[in-house]
Amino acid sequence: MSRITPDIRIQSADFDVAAEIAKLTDGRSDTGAVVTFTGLCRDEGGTLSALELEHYPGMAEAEIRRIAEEAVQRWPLTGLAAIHRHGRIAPGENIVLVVASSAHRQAAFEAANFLMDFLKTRAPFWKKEHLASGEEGQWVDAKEADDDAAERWKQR
Amino acid sequence: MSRITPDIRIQSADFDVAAEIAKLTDGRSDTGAVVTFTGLCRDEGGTLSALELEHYPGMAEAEIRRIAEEAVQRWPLTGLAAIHRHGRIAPGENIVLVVASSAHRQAAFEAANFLMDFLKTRAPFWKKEHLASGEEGQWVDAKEADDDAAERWKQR
Amino acid sequence: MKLIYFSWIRERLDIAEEEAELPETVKTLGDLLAWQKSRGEEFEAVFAHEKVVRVALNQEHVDDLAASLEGVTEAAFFPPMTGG
Amino acid sequence: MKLIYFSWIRERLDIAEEEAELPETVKTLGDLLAWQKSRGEEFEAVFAHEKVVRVALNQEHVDDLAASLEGVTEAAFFPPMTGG
Repeated sequence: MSRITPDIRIQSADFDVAAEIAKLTDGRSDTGAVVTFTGLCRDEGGTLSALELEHYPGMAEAEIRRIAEEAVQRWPLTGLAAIHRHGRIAPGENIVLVVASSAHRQAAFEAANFLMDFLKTRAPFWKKEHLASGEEGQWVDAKEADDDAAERWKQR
Repeated sequence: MSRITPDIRIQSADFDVAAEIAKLTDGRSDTGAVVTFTGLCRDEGGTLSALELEHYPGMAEAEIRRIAEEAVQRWPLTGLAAIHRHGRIAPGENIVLVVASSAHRQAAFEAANFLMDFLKTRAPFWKKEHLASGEEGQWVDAKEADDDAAERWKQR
Repeated sequence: MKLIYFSWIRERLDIAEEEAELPETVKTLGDLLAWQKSRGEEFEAVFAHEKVVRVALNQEHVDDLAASLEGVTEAAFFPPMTGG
Repeated sequence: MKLIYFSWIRERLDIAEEEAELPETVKTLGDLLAWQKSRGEEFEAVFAHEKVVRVALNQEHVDDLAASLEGVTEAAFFPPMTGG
């Protein structure tokens, strides 16, 4: 099987999950499993009016591509796509999408999970909260749990 | 958080992944993560012309609902849906869809993965191959790997 | 009792569904499987695959041979599932 | 060298991007961080958070303080990422 090229996009526009699945699967019949992960903006119990996602334009795509290429080396994928939005995002809106396809289901699940763990800890994006109260919001703190989640892939 | 009711459907018609995601997420802002799993019919290197999915109509929905209710007890989900098709399905077409949503990504990933493992080993569906050669096809054998995959959830 | 068969078991027996009058001595799942084996050559051959033939009583998986048939109106027989 | 700042580091220093003339003695990442600390009160305060301030050289994560700056045209400074 020849290695696939991950489709990586950094954009302010929203994405369409069904269209991204179709891009990976249309016209081929060797794919038995497609896993998608969509990350959405939560309102944190009504306290949040929006998230502002700052990113490092040059590096963001390059870093996600490095992580995606590692996933392609590690699992027998038939397709891999990652889209990360930047800018102001309201509660309920999409932030990030990962789509992984493979002949077999565990490869698709694991590759999507792996990509998300490393996106969280290595992709140069920073979230600032806009509060519903109108007060100045905080920059979101990195979670130790996210570092632990990324760390677990080294133990395999 | 009040427990959600899983949406379970057994049908011969195809499904629309984007519409199913929208059903779980529209109008709410407590969901941070949506994981979908789509299972597709492969052509097994061109040897297969279709799969025929036989099912046990009364039991299929009840059994998937039992598995889904277990997932709802186990993970803090904001939505859960499973659709399983029956009848004749051509290579490249959809067979099964699971959608799990949650505030947090690991709950969504694990619930979708759990549901698929048990769908494979406990939902009363049987696949018969139709061969491209026109010869009489075989009933697909259950895989030991699928039993092992289901078994791993007991060890937690 | 309504007896239902799926997949290659249905094909081998050439029965999708039947209404059966069980002998009064058939009280457990084990009794039911033994009775099936006694119904002729094809039944004997199919039900000899003890680890392969799965059973659902009233549409729930049951693998305890001592399980009672009381209240059971529908029993289904099938090989390991291959859905998903 | 082009120096870029993100998130609260950008806000604290009130600089998004600058072109800096580094002293010839600044040859490693460690030297660069020490030089940053010497640039005044705000820089000293920000770069005192040694475990928090992350660095990318030419758009790649680097955490080895001995890493050479040779060929580096762009250095970025930021807190732990919170994307995804």
